[in-house]
Amino acid sequence: MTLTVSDLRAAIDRLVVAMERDFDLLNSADGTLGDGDLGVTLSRGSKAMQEAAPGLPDDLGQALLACAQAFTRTSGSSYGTLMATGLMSMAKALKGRTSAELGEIAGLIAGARDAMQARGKAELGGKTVLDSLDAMAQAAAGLTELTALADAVAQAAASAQVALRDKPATVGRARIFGEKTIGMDDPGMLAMTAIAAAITGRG
Amino acid sequence: MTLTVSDLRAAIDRLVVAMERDFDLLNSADGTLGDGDLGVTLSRGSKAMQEAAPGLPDDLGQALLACAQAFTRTSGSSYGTLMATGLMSMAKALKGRTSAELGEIAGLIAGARDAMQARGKAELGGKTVLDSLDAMAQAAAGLTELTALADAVAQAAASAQVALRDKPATVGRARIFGEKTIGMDDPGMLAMTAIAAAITGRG
Amino acid sequence: MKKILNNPADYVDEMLEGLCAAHPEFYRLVGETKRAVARATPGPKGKVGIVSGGGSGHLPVFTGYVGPGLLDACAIGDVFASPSAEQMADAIRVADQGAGVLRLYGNYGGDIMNFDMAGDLVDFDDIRCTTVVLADDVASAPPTEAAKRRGVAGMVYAFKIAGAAAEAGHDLDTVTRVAQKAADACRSVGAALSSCTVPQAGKPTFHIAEDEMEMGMGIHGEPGVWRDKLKTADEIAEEMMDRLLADMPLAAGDRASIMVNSLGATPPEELYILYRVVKRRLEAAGVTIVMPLVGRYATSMEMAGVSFTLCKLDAELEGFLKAPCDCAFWSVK
Amino acid sequence: MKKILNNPADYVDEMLEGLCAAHPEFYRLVGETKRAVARATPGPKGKVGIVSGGGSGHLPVFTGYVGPGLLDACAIGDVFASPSAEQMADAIRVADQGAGVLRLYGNYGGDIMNFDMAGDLVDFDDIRCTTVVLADDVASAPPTEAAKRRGVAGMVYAFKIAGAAAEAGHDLDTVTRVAQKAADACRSVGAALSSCTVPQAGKPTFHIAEDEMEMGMGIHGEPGVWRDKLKTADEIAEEMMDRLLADMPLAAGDRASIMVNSLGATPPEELYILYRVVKRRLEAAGVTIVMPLVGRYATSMEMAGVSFTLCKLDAELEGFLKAPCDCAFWSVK
Ligand SMILES: Nc1ncnc2c1ncn2[C@@H]1O[C@H](COP(=O)(O)OP(=O)(O)O)[C@@H](O)[C@H]1O
Ligand SMILES: Nc1ncnc2c1ncn2[C@@H]1O[C@H](COP(=O)(O)OP(=O)(O)O)[C@@H](O)[C@H]1O
Ligand SMILES: [Mg+2]
Ligand SMILES: [Mg+2]
Ligand SMILES: [Mg+2]
Ligand SMILES: [Mg+2]
Repeated sequence: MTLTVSDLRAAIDRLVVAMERDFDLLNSADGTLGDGDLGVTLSRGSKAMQEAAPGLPDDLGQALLACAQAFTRTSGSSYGTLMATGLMSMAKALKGRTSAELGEIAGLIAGARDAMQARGKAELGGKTVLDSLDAMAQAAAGLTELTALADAVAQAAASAQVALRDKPATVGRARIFGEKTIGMDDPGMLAMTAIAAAITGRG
Repeated sequence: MTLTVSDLRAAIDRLVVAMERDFDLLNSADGTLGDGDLGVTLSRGSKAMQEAAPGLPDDLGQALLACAQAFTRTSGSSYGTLMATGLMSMAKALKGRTSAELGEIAGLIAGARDAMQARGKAELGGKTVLDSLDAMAQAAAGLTELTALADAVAQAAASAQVALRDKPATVGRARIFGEKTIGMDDPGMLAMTAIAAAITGRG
Repeated sequence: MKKILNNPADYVDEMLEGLCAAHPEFYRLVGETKRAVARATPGPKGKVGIVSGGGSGHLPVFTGYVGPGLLDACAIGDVFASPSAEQMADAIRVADQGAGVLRLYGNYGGDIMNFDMAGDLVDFDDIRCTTVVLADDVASAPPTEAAKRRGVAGMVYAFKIAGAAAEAGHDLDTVTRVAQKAADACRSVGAALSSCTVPQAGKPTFHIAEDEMEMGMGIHGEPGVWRDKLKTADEIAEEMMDRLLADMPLAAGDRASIMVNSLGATPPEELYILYRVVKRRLEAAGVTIVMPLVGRYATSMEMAGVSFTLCKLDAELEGFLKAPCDCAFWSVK
Repeated sequence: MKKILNNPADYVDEMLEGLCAAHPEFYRLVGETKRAVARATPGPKGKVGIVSGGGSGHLPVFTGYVGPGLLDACAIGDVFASPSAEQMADAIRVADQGAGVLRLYGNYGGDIMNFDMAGDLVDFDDIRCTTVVLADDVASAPPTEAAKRRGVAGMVYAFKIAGAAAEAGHDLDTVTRVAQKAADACRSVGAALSSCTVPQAGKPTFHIAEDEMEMGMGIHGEPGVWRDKLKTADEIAEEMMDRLLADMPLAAGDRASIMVNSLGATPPEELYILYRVVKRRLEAAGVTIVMPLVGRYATSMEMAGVSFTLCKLDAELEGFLKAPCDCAFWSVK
């Protein structure tokens, strides 16, 4: 089985619904540790992708580039910039191709993780979205069957969120809360759990 | 029976207690129709008189002048200025004397009323402190016995307040509320009811 | 809204101490009760003096506008309370350079009574005084009773214009005539969204529900023309412009300045959102906008809300409006 | 706190439209998304450009400080959100007069990532860029991790000083060195009393009880060093001065400027009350106060609270601080 731009469109539609649903949840999760805009960032970004969706080309690279630009255009928040960076990395990897194999997913996620790490200069284990992506890439590795892959990716994001919960935040606005953040979910990881669930249809 | 500066001191002490008690009441009565400072004006003014009290000379004119100045020093609110004007008029009338007859009270109140009217350019019947003083002066007229005089003055202020209640305000900040003020007490008349009651020991 | 203060009774005295300490190049505290502020460098001998005064809590109004090309001195009352007649007399005496003094202030009962009393006091000093009272708030009385209107932010235009006339060396009668012309050329309207707290009262003066606003409310919480659900910025701006233009119709070719003023807490971001509509309305009427003022020019401490002031200009007023002035809150070059 | 707005999604675009309409002599909107503001009259050829950028909701920061002697251009994000890299690139391109561009902004993750990306973009245009990041908030990290501190009102000193250096004709390396020196000379601390509301979120970002305050809280509601009962003005001022002077001890004979800044709703009256203590403390330490700034220089819309920024001066910094500048919110003559 392969993935095409129509799968991308369907995933975007599910993402829009999920981000609309989690708007207040993500804003207030971000509000306790930061500036309370994470729901805004994700709902605007996903809606901008949805607006671009009908016009997306079959070239998956070009399509993902347009998605990345939808994010940069609508937001300058850290998360929006990181999402755009991750999408851009996937776009580069798939440039000129109209389909992707399920077996490539793990590598695509890992590539996004690395590009985002280069941009944001955070370390793995620092309780950020990078840790979600790292767990997702590892869980996806070797899987080529849709249900198993989707389950593994969605589950990995959720587990990473719980696994890092008891560490202190080390980057971004949450960092200065230091020890107080122990026991609290990182808003960006919380968001990635919702994103992964929505994209894989496990939302 | 005559009144001397020690009666003035006792009256001031009672006034301070009453104005302290009515602080919030007068502020909020003024707040619904004006700027909410009437309790502040009267509590500060009466306290300033109290501070001046030990040093008041026996000359009632000089003593009342000092009381007037206590008011001008602590407040520029309309009511403070009018009180000072009224006290100043009484001061002029009693200048050089150490006692006043009870039979003079009506004339002193009427004199204060007229001086305050000249200063504030409001008309009688306009639902202001002038109407309280007018009623008090009329009620006091001809009375020379303390209990009767005190009862009449305190009662007149309270009755005037009720009598004017159903007219619209015509001066000061309350004026612009127009017809809406029908049925509402004028804050300055409400204050004069409390002042009259305190001074006469009917509080 | 919470306040940063010490003993509420000291609010105004401490504020004045800090104001003069921060800006000694502009302000100097004078008078026995230290409730009059004068220019650090007095105007030249023979210059007409301009004095204002009123309650505290409106910075930059009144005291902030003491400076070259503006006021010579100002008497400062407690929050929202008139200064005393003695304090006003202090201000008048220090402002006088032998050419007389214009008393220029807002139409409030307490201020009028006290400025009248102050005039009686300085009569002994042979200081000639004139009076111009601002009554620019269209929401506070109908045009037929225009003299009963409250004075609000129109004051700022009157200070600026009269101040420039005095600085230019005109005599007391001319400065008074120009000030009166400026006062007559101003119309204001305000909308309040939340109250402020008078320090000594300790709680908000009035209450407006979270989703309500009041159109035409006064700067001390005096009532307006309606209270209703909070409207959009554009609706608020349109209605305020409707009310101003109905009260002072402008024709194509007219020139006017407009002030979009925050009552305190409302941030400049929101004033600029309103200004889009203000500009569109005036331009649609063929009016040329001269020196628009957008900011905090006349406030009520931390009150949320806005006021608009329209000042119709002829050549004389426009010349004085554009003349230089300087103070800690406003400077025109 | 209630806001005056239309569609929350249009808040920033409408604000910028109004800002440029009200002050066309200062500001000009540029870029495809109209999220960069440039000087109405560009600096001369060969002048080093200075660009800043950051989230909206802090007026006069950032955009307000575009003007002669200050910034050349600025990229504007949504409220409290970084502008995009494209918008920053727009600002950098318009600011460049062939002598390179200094990126001068606050230490926030989103801004850093995007300004870095923007640098990659304008590399194609052969524009040389340098970077100075403000990290002046002493409450946000201990001295040992000073580089992790948030950038707050110290920005205003850095804009002013670097802007004067660029205006004086210095090259990019010199302007960058001076900007870094100014950034290193600033220490800030803030205290918040109430939240503000991000228009698109629609409700207050954080909650503080009616009788509480938070010392050291960030300008977006990031946590501080303690939250407790609201203290008196003098206690607040003393503690804030303690924290600043502990972080940057000053010796007798030193010269420094100090900013007493309202976060928005707190009125100037209260800033002046605080300034009394600030002045007393600095004078007691033998420090000469140069050009104190008291007012709204860096805000968070309608947030109540204050910040102090201490800027230690040597002769070079003092000269640039006192040099002329002009914009709609601040002018030095
Ligand atoms: N430098 C970084 N590297 C990796 N992840 C980061 C970084 N900075 C922020 N994040 C992630 O982004 C989330 C916050 O996103 P967002 O609310 O957009 O930030 P802000 O509003 O502070 O710009 C964090 O919870 C974290 O997961
Ligand atoms: N011109 C006037 N003549 C007579 N009484 C007046 C006048 N103005 C105000 N008052 C009285 O004073 C009261 C208001 O006093 P105060 O709160 O001190 O006024 P303000 O705060 O508006 O200066 C009114 O209720 C009225 O009784
Ligand atoms: Mg955030
Ligand atoms: Mg009152
Ligand atoms: Mg009053
Ligand atoms: Mg953000």
